Amino acid sequence: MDAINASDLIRLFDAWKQLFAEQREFLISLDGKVGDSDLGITMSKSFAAAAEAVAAEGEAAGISKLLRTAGATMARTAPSTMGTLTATGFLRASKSVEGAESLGTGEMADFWVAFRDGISERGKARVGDKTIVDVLDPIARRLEEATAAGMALPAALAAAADAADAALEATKTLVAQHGKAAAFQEKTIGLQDAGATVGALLLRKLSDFAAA
Amino acid sequence: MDAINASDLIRLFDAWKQLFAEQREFLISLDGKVGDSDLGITMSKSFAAAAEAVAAEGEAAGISKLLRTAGATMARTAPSTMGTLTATGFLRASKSVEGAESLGTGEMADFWVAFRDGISERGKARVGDKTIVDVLDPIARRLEEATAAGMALPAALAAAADAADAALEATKTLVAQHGKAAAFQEKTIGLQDAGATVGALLLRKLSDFAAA
Amino acid sequence: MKKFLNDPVDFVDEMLEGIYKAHPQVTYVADDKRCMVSSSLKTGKVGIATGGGSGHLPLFLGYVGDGMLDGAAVGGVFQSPSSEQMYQVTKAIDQGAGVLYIYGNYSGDIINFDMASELADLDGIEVKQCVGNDDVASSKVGEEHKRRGVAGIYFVYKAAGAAAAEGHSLDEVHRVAEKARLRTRTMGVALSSCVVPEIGHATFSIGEDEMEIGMGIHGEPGISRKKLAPADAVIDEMMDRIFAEQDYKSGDEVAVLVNGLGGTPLEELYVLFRRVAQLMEGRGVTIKHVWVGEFATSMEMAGASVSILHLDAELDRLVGAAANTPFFKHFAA
Amino acid sequence: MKKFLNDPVDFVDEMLEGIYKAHPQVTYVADDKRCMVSSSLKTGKVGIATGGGSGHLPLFLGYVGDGMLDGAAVGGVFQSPSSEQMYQVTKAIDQGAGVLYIYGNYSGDIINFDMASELADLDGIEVKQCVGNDDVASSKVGEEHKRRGVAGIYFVYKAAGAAAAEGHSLDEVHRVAEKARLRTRTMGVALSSCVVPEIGHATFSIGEDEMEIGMGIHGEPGISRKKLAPADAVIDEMMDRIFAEQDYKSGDEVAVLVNGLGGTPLEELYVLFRRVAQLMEGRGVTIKHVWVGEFATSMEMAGASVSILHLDAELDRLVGAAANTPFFKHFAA
Ligand SMILES: Nc1ncnc2c1ncn2[C@@H]1O[C@H](COP(=O)(O)OP(=O)(O)O)[C@@H](O)[C@H]1O
Ligand SMILES: Nc1ncnc2c1ncn2[C@@H]1O[C@H](COP(=O)(O)OP(=O)(O)O)[C@@H](O)[C@H]1O
Ligand SMILES: [Mg+2]
Ligand SMILES: [Mg+2]
Ligand SMILES: [Mg+2]
Ligand SMILES: [Mg+2]
Repeated sequence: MDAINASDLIRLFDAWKQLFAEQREFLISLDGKVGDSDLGITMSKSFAAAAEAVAAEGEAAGISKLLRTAGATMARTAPSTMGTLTATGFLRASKSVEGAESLGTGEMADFWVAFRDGISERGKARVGDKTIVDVLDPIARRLEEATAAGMALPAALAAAADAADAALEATKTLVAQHGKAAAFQEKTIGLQDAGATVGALLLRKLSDFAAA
Repeated sequence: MDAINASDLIRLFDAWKQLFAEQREFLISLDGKVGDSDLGITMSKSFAAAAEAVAAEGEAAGISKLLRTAGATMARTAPSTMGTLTATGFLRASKSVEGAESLGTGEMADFWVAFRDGISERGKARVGDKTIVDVLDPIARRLEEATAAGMALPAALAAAADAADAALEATKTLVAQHGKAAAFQEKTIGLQDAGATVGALLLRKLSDFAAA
Repeated sequence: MKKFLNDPVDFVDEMLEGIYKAHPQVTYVADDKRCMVSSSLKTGKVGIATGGGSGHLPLFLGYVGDGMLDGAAVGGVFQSPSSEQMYQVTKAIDQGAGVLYIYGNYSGDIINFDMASELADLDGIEVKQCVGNDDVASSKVGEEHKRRGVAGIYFVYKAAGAAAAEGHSLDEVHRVAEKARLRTRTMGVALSSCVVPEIGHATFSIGEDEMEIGMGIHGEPGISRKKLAPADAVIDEMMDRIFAEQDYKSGDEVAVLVNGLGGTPLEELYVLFRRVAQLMEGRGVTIKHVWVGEFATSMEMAGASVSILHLDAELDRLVGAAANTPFFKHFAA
Repeated sequence: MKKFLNDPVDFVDEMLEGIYKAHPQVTYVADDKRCMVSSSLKTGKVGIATGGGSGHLPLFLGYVGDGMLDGAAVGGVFQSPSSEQMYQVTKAIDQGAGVLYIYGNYSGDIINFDMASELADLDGIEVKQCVGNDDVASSKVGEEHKRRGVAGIYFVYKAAGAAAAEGHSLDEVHRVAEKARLRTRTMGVALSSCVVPEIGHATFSIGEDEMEIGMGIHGEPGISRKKLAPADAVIDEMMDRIFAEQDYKSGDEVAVLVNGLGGTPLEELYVLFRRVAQLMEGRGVTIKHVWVGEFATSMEMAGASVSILHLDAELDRLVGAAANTPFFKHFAA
């Protein structure tokens, strides 16, 4: 599809919901290595709640309003670090696409730039701190480049998803600076960051969704 | 030996001390089946303390005084059910052999009659209640018979030890009425009573001691 | 065995050293740390002594203090203290008004308290006894004298302690203790074993998915061992037993104690209490006083018990009175 | 998983139901049980709010009550409550004198409390924050801002709560809280894992004979994992770390909290306290206040922590003041 409209967005949240239901145990054990094992629970919960909330609200609300609902719902349902950060991301994304009828490559770039900035401000994390920001940054930048290059949405998202995967892989070389993982210091080297994994999973599913 | 004198008595307590050191784990697990597993600890502790106390006091104190010291020491060191009951037994035995220079068959009968009566009064237990009284009673009665029949001490004690073993075996058919085991009711059928085991062990060691 | 201890043989005495260092409100007599008495005995007041094995904190010694008990004889882990220790405590706390013994129904304790009261009698100290037997699971109706004493003894301490603090006579305090005892029922459930330091391994084994309803606080057997059920079902089964014994009518008032055995988180105890409250509401019974926490433990055993005290106006007043011990504090409403 | 619960998803809310049924001293606002406030707010007093994940009882909500806190936002097990819940609590407890947030240094909580204070600011409610970071093991000197908040937050609550009860301004109460925070150090040790109900298995595994010094209260890694040592040696190692950070001179005064993580019997905590007292005596430091028990737990985790508050005259007065919450009671000396 060339652009994602409000009705697609509702289905996208449903796809994300299924994604995190499937990845629940994987994220629990990933977060368990240098954290507190809750990530699989909070992500599956918050995306399930968000998917239901946007479905209940319906496409008539429009993209911006749906994203706002998703963010607010997530903040309520799963107020863990990642839960609140992703909520903040969707709330900021909602603002950045106000008025848009659908998300083409350009709007998608605005979306993820706002998503990245919101999370990085709220969490006071910079690139290289081994957080979700490490994958959000290349995602946002790749989508900006794709917009400049006039790429179609599926190709742009595929490129962003690849960039996210590569950035995720690169988090293995970093030492965690934030959250529960920070306590593990050097022991976090060799492990991919759990929050960054969430970011890469989000993008891959979004890319698959747009390609279908 | 035909009679046990004060010096023998000190060595007897040492033999009992070793006996209960060896039987510690066995008694723990026996008491653990329908009790609280402490019997091996309390018996090894109380006999160790008693043996040391009588050795420290020395043979000059005489038999009655040594038994009194043993009982008082046990009451202090291991005030569990069996600890206090055996302490009571030795205190009463001490009284019953007051003035005796040594324990021949007749004095030994007095000893165990008093031992049995003291325990049974203190614990309000009767024969058949599945307690140590079930072995103390045949021991006392067999020694009284041996005295009447004019038997020598080693033979009398061997007979009493055999009677104790048989009585111990017979406790398997009984239902516990006292102590922690009473809660197990029917489940105690088939198991030999832990306290009765202590009684039988005491006698067998005493018999071996007199035979040596 | 995973425990914070040095030589297991010194466990109880080192624990007592810690307690005396932490809490100057209590001290000891006869040069024996195991003979604990309150540091501020009140002249003319009936003395209340308790005693029993260690491993059940705050039971027994934890209730020595204002508005509760005056002394406690402390035994080894799960072992009775000696009659001599009980006697020393008795002598120290007698303020001329006599002494009441309140302790649990275990043969070792009975035998030793009996011996101690004989010794005190020779000194002309009047002693009365109240032997807690609240554990419904440990014997059937008609054989209550065989029942074990468990967490419900807390209510007996509280009522008798308040009555003694009010200045009543030994006969009166004994009457109150007996009333509280007869109106207290407890049911317990265990999920895991405890480890006695000097033994070093679990007292009993229990399957990863099993519970034992009615297990005693030393690991004595209960009524039934089965698959762990949801919390509400566990409480329903336990409360059925308690309701079967005493007639709780609509309009009646009770005090409830939900007690953790040591290893069970406080969160779970509140989930259990929630169900107890629902059942009481369903019967129109008012819960006037509630305590949730650890009041009588079995070292690290996971599990819980529920004790119900059927109130009357006197017991209501007494259990609600203020108390201040190193281990138990209560502000009067 | 061996727990008393119904559906794991309902665990926290059923626990809260139990708490509200048991303790009318607390209630909730915004039609949300997870927004707990004191039932008797005092007009004109600085409000103190806390919040954090469940699974640490009596932390956090247990300290809502007279002389301590005014409200608590309650999260899922080991999860932060939401900013909305914190904001609702803030609105409810503001009595015109502003609100102080006291909570532990965890990213989820910080992010949400930050959001809540922005929302409160829009309503004209003045909010200040004090973020507990007492866990010495979790970061080195110079990086204290990275340290986790653990049991020592109790001292911050106690001091700030007493200051607020005395009627001081938000700035004053905040100053006291910050002073208590900066003078509090904690070291912990874990012997076994906890189990989060919705996860259903142990958070981490640890050998039958191992301990982990410095482990966090959610199972975050500590400084060293090794063979369980005798209690005295464990305390020596932990106290070395604390002594290395602050200069405790002869004649100084401290308050000590020996905290159980949930699964460790109270008996063992006193064995640990005994050694702490010996070390303080050795340095000529006076222990003015002692608390031994469960103040900040990790469900059924076996383990303990020691927190030391380096007193001055003001903190001495404040931590000694009376307090009365459903979970914590203290009579002033
Ligand atoms: N301050 C922060 N800013 C951005 N991301 C963060 C921050 N702290 C943690 N994270 C991300 O959150 C992930 C962990 O999320 P989560 O399990 O929800 O945290 P917690 O259990 O500690 O609340 C980390 O892997 C990291 O990517
Ligand atoms: N009232 C009693 N009178 C006589 N013997 C008793 C009585 N109660 C228990 N016993 C004996 O004590 C034994 C248990 O001893 P012990 O382990 O010391 O008891 P506990 O651990 O219950 O204090 C029983 O096997 C029984 O023989
Ligand atoms: Mg996590
Ligand atoms: Mg026993
Ligand atoms: Mg015993
Ligand atoms: Mg506990």
